[in-house]
Amino acid sequence: MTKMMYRDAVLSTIMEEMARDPDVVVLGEDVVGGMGTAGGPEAIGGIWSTSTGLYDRFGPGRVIDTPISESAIMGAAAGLALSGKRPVAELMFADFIGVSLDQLWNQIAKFRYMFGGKTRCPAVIRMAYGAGFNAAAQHSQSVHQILTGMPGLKVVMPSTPADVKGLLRTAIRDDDPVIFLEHKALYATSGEVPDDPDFMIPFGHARLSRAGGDVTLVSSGLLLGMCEAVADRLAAEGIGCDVIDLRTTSPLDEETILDSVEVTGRVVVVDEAPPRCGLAADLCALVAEMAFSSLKAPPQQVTPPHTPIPFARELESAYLPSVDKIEAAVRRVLAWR
Amino acid sequence: MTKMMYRDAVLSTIMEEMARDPDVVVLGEDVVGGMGTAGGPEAIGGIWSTSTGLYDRFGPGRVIDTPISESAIMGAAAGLALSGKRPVAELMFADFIGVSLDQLWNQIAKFRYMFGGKTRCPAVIRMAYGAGFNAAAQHSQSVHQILTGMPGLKVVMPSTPADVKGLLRTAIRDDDPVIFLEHKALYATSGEVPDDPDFMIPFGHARLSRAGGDVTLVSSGLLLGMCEAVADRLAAEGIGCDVIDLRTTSPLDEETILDSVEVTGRVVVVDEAPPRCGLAADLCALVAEMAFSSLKAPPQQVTPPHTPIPFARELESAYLPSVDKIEAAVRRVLAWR
Amino acid sequence: MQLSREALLNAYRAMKTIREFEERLHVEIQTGEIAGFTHLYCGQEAVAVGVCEHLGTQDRIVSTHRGHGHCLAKGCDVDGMMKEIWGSREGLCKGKGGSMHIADIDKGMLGANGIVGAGAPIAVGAALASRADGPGPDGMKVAIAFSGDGACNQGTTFEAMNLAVVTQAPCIFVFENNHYSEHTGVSYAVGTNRDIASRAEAFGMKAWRADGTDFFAVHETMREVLDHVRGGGGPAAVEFDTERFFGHFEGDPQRYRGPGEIERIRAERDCLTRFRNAVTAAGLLDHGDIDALDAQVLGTIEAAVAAARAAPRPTADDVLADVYISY
Amino acid sequence: MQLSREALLNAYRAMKTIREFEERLHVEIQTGEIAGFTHLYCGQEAVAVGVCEHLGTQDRIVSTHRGHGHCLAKGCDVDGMMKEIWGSREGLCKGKGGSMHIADIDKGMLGANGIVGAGAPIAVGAALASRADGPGPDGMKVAIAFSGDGACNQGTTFEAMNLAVVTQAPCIFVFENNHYSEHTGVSYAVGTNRDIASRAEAFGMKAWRADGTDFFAVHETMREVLDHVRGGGGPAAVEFDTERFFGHFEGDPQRYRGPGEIERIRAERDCLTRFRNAVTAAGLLDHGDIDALDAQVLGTIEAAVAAARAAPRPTADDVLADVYISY
Ligand SMILES: Cc1ncc(C[n+]2csc(CCOP(=O)(O)OP(=O)(O)O)c2C)c(N)n1
Ligand SMILES: Cc1ncc(C[n+]2csc(CCOP(=O)(O)OP(=O)(O)O)c2C)c(N)n1
Ligand SMILES: [Mg+2]
Ligand SMILES: [Mg+2]
Repeated sequence: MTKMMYRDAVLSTIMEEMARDPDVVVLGEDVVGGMGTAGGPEAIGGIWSTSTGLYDRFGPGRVIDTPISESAIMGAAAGLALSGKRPVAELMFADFIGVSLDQLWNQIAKFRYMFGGKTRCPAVIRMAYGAGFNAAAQHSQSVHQILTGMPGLKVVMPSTPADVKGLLRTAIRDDDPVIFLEHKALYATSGEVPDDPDFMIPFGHARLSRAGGDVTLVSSGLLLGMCEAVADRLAAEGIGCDVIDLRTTSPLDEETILDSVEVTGRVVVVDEAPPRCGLAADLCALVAEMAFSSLKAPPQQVTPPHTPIPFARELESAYLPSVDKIEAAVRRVLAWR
Repeated sequence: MTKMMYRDAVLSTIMEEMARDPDVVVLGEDVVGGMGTAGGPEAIGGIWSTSTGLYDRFGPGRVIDTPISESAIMGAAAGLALSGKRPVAELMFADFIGVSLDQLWNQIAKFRYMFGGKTRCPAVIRMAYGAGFNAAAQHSQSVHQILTGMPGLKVVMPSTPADVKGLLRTAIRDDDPVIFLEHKALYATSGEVPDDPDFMIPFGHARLSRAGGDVTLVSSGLLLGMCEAVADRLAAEGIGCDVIDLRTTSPLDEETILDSVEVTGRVVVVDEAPPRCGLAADLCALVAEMAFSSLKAPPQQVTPPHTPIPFARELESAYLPSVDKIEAAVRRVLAWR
Repeated sequence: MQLSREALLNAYRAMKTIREFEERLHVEIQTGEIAGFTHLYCGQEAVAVGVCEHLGTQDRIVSTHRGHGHCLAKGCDVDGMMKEIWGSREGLCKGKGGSMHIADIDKGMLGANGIVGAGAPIAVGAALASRADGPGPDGMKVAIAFSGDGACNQGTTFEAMNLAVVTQAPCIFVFENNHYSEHTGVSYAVGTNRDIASRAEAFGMKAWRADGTDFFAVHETMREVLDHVRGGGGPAAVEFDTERFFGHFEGDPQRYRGPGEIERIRAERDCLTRFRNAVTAAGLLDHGDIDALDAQVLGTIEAAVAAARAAPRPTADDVLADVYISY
Repeated sequence: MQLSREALLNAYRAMKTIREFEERLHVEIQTGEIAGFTHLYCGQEAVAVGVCEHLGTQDRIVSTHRGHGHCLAKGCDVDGMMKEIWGSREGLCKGKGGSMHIADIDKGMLGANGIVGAGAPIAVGAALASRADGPGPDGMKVAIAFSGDGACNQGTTFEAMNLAVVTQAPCIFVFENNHYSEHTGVSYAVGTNRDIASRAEAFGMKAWRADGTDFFAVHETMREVLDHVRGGGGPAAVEFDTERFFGHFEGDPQRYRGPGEIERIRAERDCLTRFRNAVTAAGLLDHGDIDALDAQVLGTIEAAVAAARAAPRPTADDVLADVYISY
């Protein structure tokens, strides 16, 4: 095991997979980071420092810096994937699916189906998502709820450096298109990461990060940490939380969720996306349908309100889920009836 | 009352509102329909025949035909709305939000909030949505689940010519941005429409189209007719369905849904969007949370499966919700326990 | 016209196959047997064939909603395509794609596309794959983006051109200017007074222009273009002036077309007639050669229609297959 | 330089206000008091002011992520902006927008924008509104899209240019070429060898080019451009060559810049210094005039910072307000 930061887990996994497989190519804006400047190409190496050193090592054929043209980037990833490569494309901010959605939704996601199962499209699209930096309405959004709803895509939301490693490797080696969502507020977090160069975490397998038995908390990415904090707080009072880290929202590990809820009868789903047609609703509806007779209290959603993301510190923190809000929801379901 | 087709209700409402208010302008691809051709500008008048005659009557300043540039169309609508006009923009197929989402999601929807409530953006974006014509994966989709999730937008899904009239008029006169979704399979349907030139239907008020009391069916657009057919079938057996037509998915009339479910205890939500993070899940989660103690059976979703929309007739009809599938779901909830 | 007899026969056969495929669809669609939206390529055959005759399967093309011609020219199976359009489970895409989504990756045909302008960036990706592989004995593998005069106004097409220039990807943007995007004229929608090639050139690549109803003009021009691109000269654009014989989609009443326009282009700008006249006048082929091909092609299409009609239909179970490789 | 003394003083005051606003933010951001992403406009002042001095509130502009200069030049309130950047509920946007989203519709400022390239189509919409209203006594109201050299590669910008040409909308595309998009050089990302104006011209509109660090060049050029557009000549493009004194965003280590580059441009290409030298050499203003303005502006900024610091903060309840007018 090696201790590393979330962002370094991204970089090192890409680096290892590029070394292993010559078909892996990287593209995106500023992924080299100094093209056409006096400072030289690798002056930056990606604004998230998730591609530093790739250009030096693998050269311009495999590390492609692009103009600000997200549709063309996603389209190029599509074309590379249809042509035998394994592109790992970076969309600098998840918010920029607004200018590139067609290629993800109507192209990459649908090729295999539209073409009768006769092609594969092994593209990985990485994007930084999430709030917490007062970056306001256009640079803070979550998009997994939109992309999870799109058949043909797989959607990954790692919460720890080890999960980044295992899930990103799976993503790069997967023959289907994968959306890989990296929470900005996790980039600088650290954790132990297995050294096995083939360490992979299969998609569709959630992780039970705390076992408690009284109430089920479901989340992913940054919010997992908050759920764990709530579990730890409540453990002191003798309340046991099952905390489930989804890891992938598509495919979804229904079984782990339902198994837990069948025992606890109480569930709180925590998500950073807006409330309407979101992932929290998706999971609560699942539970309501599939674990109906086990439920002892109404499934609860903890999400931001139905508003854009505000700028000011006070507003953004009032907007976002928090340990306190999650705790309150847990106490609500526990107190029901 | 006058009998007219759904598509004519669209056209006549736009025509009337343009005559009433000089600030209403129309733009989109082929909305004039013959610009730059020997056949003359108004050779077509919109591929859905929803703008025929507008150019002749209101001229090029108010009826703007555009190149195939959906981002620019939506952006122009945004700019027009910020500049005191009331644009009614047509996106030929709802599937084309893929190439224009940013302007809807990050611009139009967010201006008012980002700018601290100091502006209004009275843009109406009309789009034709829905399957049933074997137009395959890229020309048959529903997008209300995506747009409903976006704070700042209002989303309207009329199911009858009268509702088109009342809701489109409300949309054009509304000072907030409105997405107006017209189901392709409804364009040629007919119905009675009030003659009152100020007939408006307020947003956020669902319509109870059948009152039964045993089970609640919730839907919108084309699917309403299927739910009504199921209700009529079951009425013959003495089973009473509440059939709710949402009319608008944002704002959502939670009250009408919850009031019904509190009586019936059983709910089936029928929707044409894919199942994950869709509107059906959204409503089932709502019901599970807010009407938990009234529920006698798990809330049921009738949606297509998690696949792109297939082309062949046999595949598309297997893919789509149908009267039979809805009836089966209703019988399932009725038979529960 | 330095083409061998065999090459001439092949080119004519390919064009004629597209023509009869489309003329037959035009008839069959009226019976209501074929579902969905169909856009016919009739009139533009010289472009697809003049371009694709230069290509091998290692070269890739990306097509449009009006894709039958490109597919056939790139070697997609006639029967498989007909069955696909009929919605059979034996179709090239198992009846899941239909007319607007035919693809055959093994043939280097990366897909027709229902989204106008979506193809160009995908072609740049394919060209970047070639760039990464480096040149083979015949130079660089190329990727070709077919686009219409309408598609050339879509932001994605512009982005793709710039990205291709920036990366010097071996990508060729073939613009088929048939003067219409749906019902709107090119002189209205292309702000540069219908001039697509010059606008492409301003993105920083070489651009050509030729008569797209003259097979030999297309073929010769593409030879130059391909020499440039295969030789590592970076991306290129070509605008072919061509004609659309039918409506935008089947069912289009075409009230936007001038009186006598279709008769005139059928009489004066038919690439098949022009080909026949040119090769017979030059004594390269005789009318008998061509008549024989005509008969052969008609037989092929007749057989394809019969096969499509008889082919097995998909079943409800097929809906769930082929979304993912594994899930 | 046919400007009146008053006009010269106004122009200098406006440029200096932007400069000090930004220099002060550069310092304040390091204290950690200001949240979010901030992109400073220092070095480009002559463009914003040289353009906006020609405009009235009926003319509209659309800005970028680097928008403070455009806002100030278009007349947004200094205190209101500072408070917005500080996140106060008294800010121009009640603390909801922050640096990247400042707008003031009443002043004809339709918003900074966090999405690169999103502004250009919005400006075309504003221009179409002017077109619908028709010319007033001074000709057409115009709409201006400010875009960077990076933004000029976004599909939306290209689409906007074509749409403006097709509709002959009174829209002006002002490209501020400061040689960088984030950390990437314009010579890499713009496929036309950094030439943005010619590419715009190829879309079918007139294009100009001028030194964006020379206020008088900007101002004169814009006079010509505006004569053309207000007179009904259709859309236009202008490329201004300018300099960015700070990093892409505050916190950028700028390792991609050449050694001594920033010192050189500060010494040779500072629009304020160039203005001062020009007007004093020509005897239009004297150093005392300018020194007095400098002092005045410093006072304004000092007061704005003090006011922002003291201004009331938003509360949790404010989150829910202003999503819709009614819902
Ligand atoms: C993004 C998008 N916008 C609009 C359409 C509807 N549409 C289909 S074909 C077409 C016209 C295309 O014109 P052109 O590119 O010239 O191709 P042609 O039909 O002439 O072959 C339009 C507007 C679409 N399919 N996709
Ligand atoms: C659609 C989109 N892509 C990428 C970004 C990230 N980004 C912000 S500013 C910027 C560079 C813009 O360069 P330019 O247009 O030259 O403006 P400048 O920063 O030089 O003022 C980038 C890539 C963004 N905000 N929006
Ligand atoms: Mg065309
Ligand atoms: Mg720049």
